[in-house]
Amino acid sequence: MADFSWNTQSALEKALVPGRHGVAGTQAGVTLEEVRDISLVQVMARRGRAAETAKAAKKLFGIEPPRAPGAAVARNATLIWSGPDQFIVFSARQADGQFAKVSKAFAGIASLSDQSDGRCLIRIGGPRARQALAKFCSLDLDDKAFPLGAAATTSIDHTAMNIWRGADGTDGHAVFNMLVFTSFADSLWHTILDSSLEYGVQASSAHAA
Amino acid sequence: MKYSIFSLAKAALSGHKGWTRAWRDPAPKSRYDVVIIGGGGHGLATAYFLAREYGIRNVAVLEKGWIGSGNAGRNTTIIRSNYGLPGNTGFYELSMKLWERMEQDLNYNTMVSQRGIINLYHSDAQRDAFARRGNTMRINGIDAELLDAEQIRKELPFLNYNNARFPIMGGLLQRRAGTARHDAVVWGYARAANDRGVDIIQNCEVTGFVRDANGRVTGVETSRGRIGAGKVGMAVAGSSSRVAAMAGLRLPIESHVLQAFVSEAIKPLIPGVITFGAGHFYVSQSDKGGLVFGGDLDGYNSYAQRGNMPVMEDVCEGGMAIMPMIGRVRMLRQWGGIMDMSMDGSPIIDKSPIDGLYLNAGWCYGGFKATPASGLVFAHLLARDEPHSEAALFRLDRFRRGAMIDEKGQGAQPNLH
Amino acid sequence: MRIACPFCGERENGEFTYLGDASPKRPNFAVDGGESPERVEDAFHDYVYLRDNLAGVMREYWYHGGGCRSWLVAERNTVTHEFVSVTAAPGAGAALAAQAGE
Amino acid sequence: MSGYSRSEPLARTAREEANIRTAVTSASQSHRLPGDGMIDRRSPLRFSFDGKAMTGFVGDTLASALVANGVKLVARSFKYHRPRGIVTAGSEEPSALVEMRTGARREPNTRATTQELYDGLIANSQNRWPSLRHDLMSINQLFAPIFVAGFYYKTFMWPAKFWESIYEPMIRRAAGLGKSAELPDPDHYDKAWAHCDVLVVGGGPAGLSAALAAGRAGSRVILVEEDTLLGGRLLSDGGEIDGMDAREWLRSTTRELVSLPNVRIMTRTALFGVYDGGTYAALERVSDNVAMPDRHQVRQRLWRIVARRSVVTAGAIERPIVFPGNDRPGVMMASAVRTYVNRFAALPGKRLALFTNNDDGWRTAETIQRAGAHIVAVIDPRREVPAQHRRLVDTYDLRVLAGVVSDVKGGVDGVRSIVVTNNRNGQTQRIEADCLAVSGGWNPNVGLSCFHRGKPIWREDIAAFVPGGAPEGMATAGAANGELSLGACLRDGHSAGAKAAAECGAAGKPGEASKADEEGYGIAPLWHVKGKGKAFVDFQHDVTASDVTLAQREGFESVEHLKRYTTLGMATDQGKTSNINGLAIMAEATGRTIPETGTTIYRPPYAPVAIGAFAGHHREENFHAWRLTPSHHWAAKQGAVFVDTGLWKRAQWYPRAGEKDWLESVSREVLAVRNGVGFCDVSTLGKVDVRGADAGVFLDRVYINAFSSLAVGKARYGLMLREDGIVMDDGTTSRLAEDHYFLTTTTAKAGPVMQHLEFCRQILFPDLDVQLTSATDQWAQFSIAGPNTRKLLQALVDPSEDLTNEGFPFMGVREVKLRGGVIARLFRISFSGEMAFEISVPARYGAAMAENLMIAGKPYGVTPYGTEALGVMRIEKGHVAGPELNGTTTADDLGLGKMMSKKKDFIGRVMAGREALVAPNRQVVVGVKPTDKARRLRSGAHVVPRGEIPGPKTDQGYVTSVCFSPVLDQWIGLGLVERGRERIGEIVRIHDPLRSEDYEAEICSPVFYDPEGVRQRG
Repeated sequence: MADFSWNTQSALEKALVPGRHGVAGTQAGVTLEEVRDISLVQVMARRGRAAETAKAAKKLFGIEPPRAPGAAVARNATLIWSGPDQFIVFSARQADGQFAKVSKAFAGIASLSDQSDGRCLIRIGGPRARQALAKFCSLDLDDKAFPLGAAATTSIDHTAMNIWRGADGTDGHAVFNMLVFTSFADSLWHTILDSSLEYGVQASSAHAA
Repeated sequence: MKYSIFSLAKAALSGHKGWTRAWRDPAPKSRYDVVIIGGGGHGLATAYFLAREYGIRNVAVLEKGWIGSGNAGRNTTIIRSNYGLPGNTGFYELSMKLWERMEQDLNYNTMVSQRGIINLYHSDAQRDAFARRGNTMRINGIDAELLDAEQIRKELPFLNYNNARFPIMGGLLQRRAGTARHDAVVWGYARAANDRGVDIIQNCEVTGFVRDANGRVTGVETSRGRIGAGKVGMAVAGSSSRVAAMAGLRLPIESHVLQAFVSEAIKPLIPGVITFGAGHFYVSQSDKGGLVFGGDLDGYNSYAQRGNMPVMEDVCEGGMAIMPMIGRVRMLRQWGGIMDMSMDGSPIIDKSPIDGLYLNAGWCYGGFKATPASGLVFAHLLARDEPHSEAALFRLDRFRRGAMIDEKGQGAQPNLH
Repeated sequence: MRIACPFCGERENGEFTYLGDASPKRPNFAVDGGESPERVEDAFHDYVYLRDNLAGVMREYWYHGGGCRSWLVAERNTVTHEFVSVTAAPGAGAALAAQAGE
Repeated sequence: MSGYSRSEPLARTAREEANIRTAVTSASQSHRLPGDGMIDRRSPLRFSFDGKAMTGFVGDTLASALVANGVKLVARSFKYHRPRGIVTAGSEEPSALVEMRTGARREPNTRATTQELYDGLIANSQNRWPSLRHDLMSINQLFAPIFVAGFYYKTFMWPAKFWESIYEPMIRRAAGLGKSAELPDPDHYDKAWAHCDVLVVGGGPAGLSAALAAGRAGSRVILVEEDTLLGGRLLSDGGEIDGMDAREWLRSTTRELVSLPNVRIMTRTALFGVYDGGTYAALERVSDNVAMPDRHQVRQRLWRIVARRSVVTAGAIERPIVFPGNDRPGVMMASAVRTYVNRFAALPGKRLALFTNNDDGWRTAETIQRAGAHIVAVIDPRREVPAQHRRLVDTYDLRVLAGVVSDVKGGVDGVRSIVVTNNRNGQTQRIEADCLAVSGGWNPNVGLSCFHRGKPIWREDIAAFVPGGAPEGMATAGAANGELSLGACLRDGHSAGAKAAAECGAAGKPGEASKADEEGYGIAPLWHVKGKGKAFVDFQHDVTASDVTLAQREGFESVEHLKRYTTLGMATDQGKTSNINGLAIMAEATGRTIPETGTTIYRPPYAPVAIGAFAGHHREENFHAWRLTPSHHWAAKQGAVFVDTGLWKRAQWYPRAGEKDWLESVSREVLAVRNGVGFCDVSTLGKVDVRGADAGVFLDRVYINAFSSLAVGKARYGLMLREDGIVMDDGTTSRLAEDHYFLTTTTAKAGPVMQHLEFCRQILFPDLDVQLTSATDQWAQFSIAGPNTRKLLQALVDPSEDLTNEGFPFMGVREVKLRGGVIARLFRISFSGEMAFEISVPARYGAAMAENLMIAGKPYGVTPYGTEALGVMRIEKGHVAGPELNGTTTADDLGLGKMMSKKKDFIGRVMAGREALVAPNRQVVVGVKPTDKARRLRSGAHVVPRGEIPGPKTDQGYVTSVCFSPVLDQWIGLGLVERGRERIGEIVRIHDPLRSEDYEAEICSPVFYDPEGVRQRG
């Protein structure tokens, strides 16, 4: 019997229509990009083992995980604070053994959960990104309040979201990464897009790098 | 003075100089047979029924501010008896029957308007729950109809049937339900009780209880001096825990803020009361023309009598989900009442563990519609020392015994009732 | 209303869920420990149902479910809605200086 | 996607369109002055009012354009339908309310004074029939002697049934002002957040000074101004600041503010609410100044502004004086007259009189004279002309009368003459005039500062309330704070702005405050001129001075009683011009002072706000977010019908061509499973990763049964209670490793259970080493059921996997490798009662999994099934679900009492033992089947003993869940029935009066199908 094909499908299969939306003009005020093929590992320190967990992370990634809300960038991964004594390891998806490898490094000192399919990563950038964000995110995303490397767990449309600020875009504007629950992604994409239409939107998807 | 179109026309001739106080403003006496704490609808109705039904006229109603300044003046004026559990069903129907004859009983137009209430359902599970409830009502002799979507469309053609997030599948209708003019209920009972000899004493705050050697309550300390009492009845929903604490009692009650809203006055738009089953929104239109609407509790303990934005937005989102035609109607006023939230969502009308002190508390969402029946059954309890047959299940010890009356099935979590 | 999550900082109250009074403590009893069932039931009745329902500052549980999923213990004035303090639940992550002792 | 139609044209009538087009520019503007004001004469605009075409200019409000066009009559009052004109020039307007726009955009009760004029504007008067001039309802004035305060409480009681049928409909039709649109609002709204250190509310002289000071100091500032322009009273009154003309100062100040990157200016934005923790609510009118919002643009935007400090410089409102005839069109606030003349170059009358009791009112005389119009008299009850205005009197030779206006004569077109009563001798004289400017003094705008129950403080020197007990973090400054001179406003605003910035830690220098005259403000309080005609306190609600005194006579002495009995202050203006006058008259009637009488409670919103703005994006189909399962798009392609389960969209059934109804489809799906194999996406079940050394102990405490004893690689059904002993939720939990459990919840309770588990972990049992993660969205989970399940799976999994009973026993769990390399989790659990597995793969494979199940199962006729078939099979098996787990049932009620461990404490154990919860007469779960096999059973029908009359005493329970069982070929159901388990075999009466049904049914075991459970172990 032949093997089965296991094509993957994004949660934004239908919602994301690449191209230009909303107000037309020379430059889109907002860029929206779904980042596909991501790996997410939720790492939660065992009771009283936060220090050891941090040490193990340092050993594996070369950096300590953030102790307070923030995102720390290592060579192959970004460690994003997601709660007390816990963080998310974000990286590009490679082979299937990825989770096992991370698990091994934290065996006995932290509880891990593979969330690679549990969240959808949407990146928002462009000169009007903050105005669009202000419509669905209650955080103060001003440069001073939310500088490069800042991260937060917050809500969008009454559902939880992890947001962090990565490197600025090539256009020089701030870029915000949003991890939203997969099952909500279709709905939230509509909210985000709707908030951005008045500024003109360029939508696309990309593979995690 | 009897109120009628004739007395009104006569008074008009003399430039309305002849009207006198609707209720007297007496100084407190040193002792009454019964002292009622709380000059809201419930307290005043209790006094009225004590005098009218049980012949006890040496009664004082003590109010710390102006009568009706609590939840009687801060609600959405809905009356209905569409409850589903034993205890509530008969009690609220008793109340409905008293509403239906209130104006003639009191010689006061409280604008009881039986324009009906429709609880919309949006899923099979909701329909089944409403069917169960509606059948309970019918079995108890209460009117109820289960409508499907087409029947709802006939009653309420303006709802959003085309692009709803949660489609309207039908509704439970009680045609006898409706609204009443909340302040008028207070004034009507005050005037009728006053006419039967009851002393209504405003600006008189109770500051403590007077107890005898056996611990029995024999009176109250007030901002206007000590007042002796054969029995003391508490009808202070919103402040029940605070007043009970003066007697050393802890109650199965939390105080929560419930917001309500009214729009600018517009010409008639909505016929009766509409409740959105898939969101937190209900609405009616007052005789004056304002849309009166509300939703859920803010969700935290509060005595502040004002709420915050999330619930206000949530309520309006619900409104715009089913009635997007109200988008341009403006909200005029927002207010918050202190809800006496009991641990099962149903009221407590019982003797307290302290001799001489009687409780009427824990009204949750049911306080306004309960006003006449609450007065009657509390008067019965105070007069006879035994519960009225329609209030026999509203006992304080039901939580200890496990005999909760939990319509919503949420358990000991008041902000979910 | 704004609530200062000890982990996340100040957030709008839509991110939080309220549970209620944090003062009642779940009774401890040993199964078949010889305590009379009535006494144990009495203790649980107090814990589950009876409330001080203070008009003033009370200790209460809030859940930052729309954020870091930590349970918090807040001291808040129920008359003014003013927060006096917000600390993390004893089991929310590692011990913090601002963690509530239970 | 906005979801809202952008193409809907304004539904104007053709005639109105034509009228507007042919209007001759400015010819209609009989009352336009030559000066420029702040309007743009190069940009004429056409508009219509009540079908009459007129013109105005960019910069006009609808009210100023009406004034310029000489229109006096614009509205009818609420109760008496008296003719009314424009009273003010701001958001406090009580009278000039109009219906804006038409069709779905029709908007009642819009204040003409705040509506910007735009080309093509259509407005109509309201609350009149057939026309504004000839309103038949003005007959109500004849009944005015009867329609006094509270008259309806005294009548309309006989006969009782006439209320709903006659009286109330009559009252309802008469009440209300404008007509709301009866079509969905086609415009879009949104909501946004903003953050700052210092929020300045109001862009007048005090607000600009505050913003400048705070901005210079370096704090983040947001300045909100409800008007289209900054400047506040400067726009109307001018003046001299720092030696320059006020408008020049305004320009340079605005320039500096705009140049500061830390200052954000938001005009057309009205602050309306103050909430806890420094959260402020404001409404931005984005597109109300155009006929229709641009595509992708919103009509209005609701702002939630989070500010550490706020400085409220919301100004003051001039108050009327209550005197007979004071509601005639043409009686206007003195400050409004200045605004129309100076800002809009529009003259409200040709012969104006001024009635003022204070020095500020006198400025109107100067404005009128300078505009080249004629002031016929200045009436001031005070003996002396104020010193600062003596020169004015001389320059213009003003006729000054020491007295009061005691009546106003006129018709629907407004004032024709006024009657002045001399103060000294009581003699009256009549003066021809077509406009009367009135000033009773200024009321600082204390509303915002009192929203947290602060009590305003009475200041005798200005005869007005000033803020008291402002909310945490709020300061008030300028006229809002009782500072009524320009110089004091500038000084007060600057110092409040500087202080707020410093409190936020700003280290920069706030600079010097601007300077202007701080002239005195003399006032002799005058509330009410007694006389014969109706003297109005509340213009919109037609509350008169005699209504106030009547209320007092009847005992409604508290201001709150006064308000509720007379409706004083309950109109759309929230009493901004009437409340203080009303309470002053009440104070006089009761012999109390004004502060003793007190104010009513101030409540948000400060000015009415469209309901649509509070909803924003979240309306209609966007009301709540939706959740899609991993196989959603696949199921849609198969033609599935979807159902909303909470937020989830789930496939309910998969109709096939030729099937006549849902029942046929569902029965086919059930039989396909029972006889072959089917699959269903069950990813919506809540899934929780429970990890840690103490995970087992933890689960022992939250479930009634034991989990620490569960072997790795096995699953177990668990039931959890609330602490009050009532069932909370159920589900299957598997042990994947020594320290790793995988817990499932019902779809409905996933959120609440997660919160509960975290509560247990963080609050109740903090010593346990356990960590929780929601994994609901991570996994695509399918139930595969039916006798051919194993065959299907065998084709799907790697040949090395052993799925035999021995290799994979009932309730076994393990990872398996699928053909093609994907690793899945396989659980041998059954909800349907058939041989069944559940299989999980990462969600990205969800659609592929559905495809592959179809391929692998093809030889066995595999059938996708939906939630309906799932429900049928669970009822046939007697599995309880939502309708039985209804928050009032105990484990024993559900027939699961034996699961309760006696060896351990667990949540709910103790309270579950209370007497009423273990009483023998409780309603417990049983099966129910109609004795007539052809009968349809319905949920919600009640159970009554056979032969009994239905009533409260004989009502013994009800049917909770029903289905048509294709296996048994009849309707069956579960029910909660008193002592049900003792009554198996009893025939009872099923009573369903709602649906007019009454029939008999047999109480039976809830397990209708395969009671021994042979099939699922097969």
